[in-house]
Amino acid sequence: MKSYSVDYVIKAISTLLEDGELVYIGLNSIPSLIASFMARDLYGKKIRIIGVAEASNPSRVLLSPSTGNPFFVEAAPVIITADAFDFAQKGKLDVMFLGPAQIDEETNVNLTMIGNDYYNPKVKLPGGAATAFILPLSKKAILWNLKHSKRSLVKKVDFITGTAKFSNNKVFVVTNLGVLAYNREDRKWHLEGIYPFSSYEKVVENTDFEVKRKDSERLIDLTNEDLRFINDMDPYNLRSALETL
Amino acid sequence: MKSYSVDYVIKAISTLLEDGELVYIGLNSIPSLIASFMARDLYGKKIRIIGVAEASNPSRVLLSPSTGNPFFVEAAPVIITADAFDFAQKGKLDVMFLGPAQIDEETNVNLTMIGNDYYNPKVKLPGGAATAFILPLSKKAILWNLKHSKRSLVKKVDFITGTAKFSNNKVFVVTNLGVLAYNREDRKWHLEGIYPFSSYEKVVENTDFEVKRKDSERLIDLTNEDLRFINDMDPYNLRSALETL
Amino acid sequence: MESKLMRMEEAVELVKNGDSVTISGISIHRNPMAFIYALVKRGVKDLYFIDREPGFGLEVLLKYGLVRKLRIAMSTLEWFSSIPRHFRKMIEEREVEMLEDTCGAFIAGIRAGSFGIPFMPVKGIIGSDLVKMHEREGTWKVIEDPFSGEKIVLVKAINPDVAIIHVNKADEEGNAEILGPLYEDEYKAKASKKVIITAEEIVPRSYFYGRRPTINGEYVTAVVHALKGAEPTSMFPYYDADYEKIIEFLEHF
Amino acid sequence: MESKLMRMEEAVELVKNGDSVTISGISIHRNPMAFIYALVKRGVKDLYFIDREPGFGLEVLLKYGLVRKLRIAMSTLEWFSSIPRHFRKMIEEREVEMLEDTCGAFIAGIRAGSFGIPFMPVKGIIGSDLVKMHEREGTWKVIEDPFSGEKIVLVKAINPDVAIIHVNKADEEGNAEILGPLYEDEYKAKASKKVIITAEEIVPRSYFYGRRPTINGEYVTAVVHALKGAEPTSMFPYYDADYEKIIEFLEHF
Repeated sequence: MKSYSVDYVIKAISTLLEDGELVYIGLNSIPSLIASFMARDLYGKKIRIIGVAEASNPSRVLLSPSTGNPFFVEAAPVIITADAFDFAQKGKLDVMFLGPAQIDEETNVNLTMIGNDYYNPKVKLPGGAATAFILPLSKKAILWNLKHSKRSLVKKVDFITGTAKFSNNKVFVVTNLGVLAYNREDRKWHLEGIYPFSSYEKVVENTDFEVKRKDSERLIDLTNEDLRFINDMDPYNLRSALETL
Repeated sequence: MKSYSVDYVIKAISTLLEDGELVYIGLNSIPSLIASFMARDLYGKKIRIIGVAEASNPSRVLLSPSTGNPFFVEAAPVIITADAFDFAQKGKLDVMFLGPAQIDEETNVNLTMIGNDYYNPKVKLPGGAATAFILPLSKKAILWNLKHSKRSLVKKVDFITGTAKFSNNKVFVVTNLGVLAYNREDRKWHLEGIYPFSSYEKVVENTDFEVKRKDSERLIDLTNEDLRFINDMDPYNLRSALETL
Repeated sequence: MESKLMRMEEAVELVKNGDSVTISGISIHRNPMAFIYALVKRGVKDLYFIDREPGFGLEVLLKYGLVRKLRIAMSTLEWFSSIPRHFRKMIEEREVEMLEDTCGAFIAGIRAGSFGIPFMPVKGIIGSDLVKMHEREGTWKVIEDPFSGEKIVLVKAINPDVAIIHVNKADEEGNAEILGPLYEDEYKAKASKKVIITAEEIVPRSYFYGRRPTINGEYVTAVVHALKGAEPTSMFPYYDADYEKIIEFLEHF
Repeated sequence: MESKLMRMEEAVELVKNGDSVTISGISIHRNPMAFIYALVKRGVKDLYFIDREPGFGLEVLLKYGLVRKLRIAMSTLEWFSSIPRHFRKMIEEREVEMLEDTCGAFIAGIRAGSFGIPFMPVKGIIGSDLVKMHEREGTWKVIEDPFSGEKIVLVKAINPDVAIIHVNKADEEGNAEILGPLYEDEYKAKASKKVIITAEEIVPRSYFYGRRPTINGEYVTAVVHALKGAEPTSMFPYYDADYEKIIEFLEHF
């Protein structure tokens, strides 16, 4: 079965989800959408899925060009985004996914703009959406980025759209090269998982900040069942448009 | 047709309502409920009636022991109390009715307790409900009291449940003896209306604060049509229980 | 799907001595009476009762001695009893303490509680003697609005331990629908640490597909099937208040 | 009953040059496109566009030069165009000014606007560079929570001049029902000075008897019948987004 590098990102995200978690999926968030359903429906994790589509734990859905597809509520009650974000304010939102263009060594993330002047950006990014608000509030923040490089995993972001620096939550970065976890004791990023085609060295080579090595990283690989699940959920191969390998 | 003194209070209140007003009716508020429907449906004033029953401008209703009767919404959309009170915060609630036990010369009102120690009341009253919040916010506050005496229209209330002192709104008192209007220029209550059985002198005799006299008070009298309307709306004579004459 | 459906006897065990509780409805309308009678039977004590405009349900709780303190804007049985008798007697005899609230401030506090924010501003109120009581209690503060400089009351978030909400329909997950007037019941459920839904009817989850329940199951701890569960208070559109039973209750003071 | 029903051509006259406007929906879902196309045809300018997560509707307004300034948390066409092209180009070329918001703060501000209170606190955010931009703009302030002493962001009330909300059903008074996802559309309508409802279907007032409309008529200025009024964005449950038309729009950059 044909696989994309994004499929490894999907698998990696799904392994980070745990029983009992309430997870929120925002707009433009294909990897986290597939990963959450995979965690719930393929791996049987007892999570509840909500999100910008405002569906309360919908039955399995097909991927469409919008991860906010309102038709997700065809077989689910509606739970509005304001309610979901109120959970975040109460410390009851367990997992939030964000897709920043830049992430730095202090857990600062940038989805606002590339350049050094907010009022005169070199590249205007889509905007942080919930980032500033929710990155410090969700118990577990999963940051995904499909272009792991020294331009995306940077020493210092161009603009701090949001930060988990003043929070005590768990923060992960999942990229096309592996999984990093932020350690609040030494305030460093630690490599937690790699794929068959990546390695600690390759991650270090492509990261602008220091990455610590654990005794042994998890190897995250795709099974045929994983691929079948992903393809079933994305019959039109929409995720191929995200492909960067 | 038999009439009660409360019928004069009802008529007096209905004459204070004007075209274009949004009026709110709370709990335990029989005179204002009948008066509002009378203003709208007998006198054709273009007012909208909302209230604690959460009905948006319902068709004419029958009086029952609760002015919050939920069956008012049988022929009306629901508009919740929180929404109505948000209108008050925006300065868009025109008329509010309150039934205080004491009213004083500064527009302070008391629905909390009789006595001089909040923590040890001589008489516990039902509580101010919306009073503290809404008395200064509604554009026109109509205070009704069916026992006009020196014990109810007092120099200084025992407890300031709420006050219009810091507001610039219109405040009226409608009692079983007549209608007083608060004048913000001289900060005095002026007699504005009397009934066939009352007079300026009778009002002064029964009021603990100064009451100014206008050149001529309005005479508020009941017509047969008024009485028929009131009796139609209160076929069980529930209002007779409020009778104090 | 996780079912939260349980028997009334199990659900009342969720309320503990000393809990702060809030209930659905107002006056003589949609009070969770079946639950309240079950709670009386079980007999918890020292409840801190928080509500806007309660009536019948509170009188029953007071009569049987379950309540230590009140935070309400008013209690009334309206035409039946403008000042409810147990309410009046127990406060005058200082058997029960009362922090009087005002509707707009209660709504601000319960909204803050339901949104997960620490406080919310509310207009009006300035000049009321209630400000002193609440400042003493730590529930309100008067500040200068940092944007305009004007004085304004801040209400600290209200987060009751338990909300008991009687609804028309609920599913086993706790998704619930209230027909007719809603009062602040959505906010009460969202703000409370435990939420007990009593429902006239249990419906399948699919009843809520494609639309927003009045209360989402995400907030709910327990669901109890309670047919006629508001009697003798009213339940729109199923039944009116039972005036005779209310009068009978009042006569047995 | 006062009828607020009017033709699209009359309703677009309610939007004035320089107005702040907010629209219904998100991304490629339930945008009031029929109204937006009519507005483009009429040609107002210098709009201050306020929203949480707009997409297609905003791109059309930008393309035809109606917008001077944005206050949004993100603009995206997702799979079609992660960073929408007019949005990116006009900001990079400084033709349009942008105040970036963040979802929770937008919700706090629009709630404050809809409740008639001057501001609302919101958690999180502290440490974001957005704080500086908003403090400069006068839209946020960081204060110490007077109850706990902790730092917290206050968001000033957001009260747009006009909200344009596309709904499933509305009556002539403006009572409106939205099926499926609601986003902040109820708050947008409550917070705005003028509210224009465009509706797939006009229903009699009795449709809303006994239940709460998503938006009460009390808030509404105008009602326009607009069948397929969200196309090419989606309208649950009637029609999905028209992907081909969206691609066609993007190809004619």
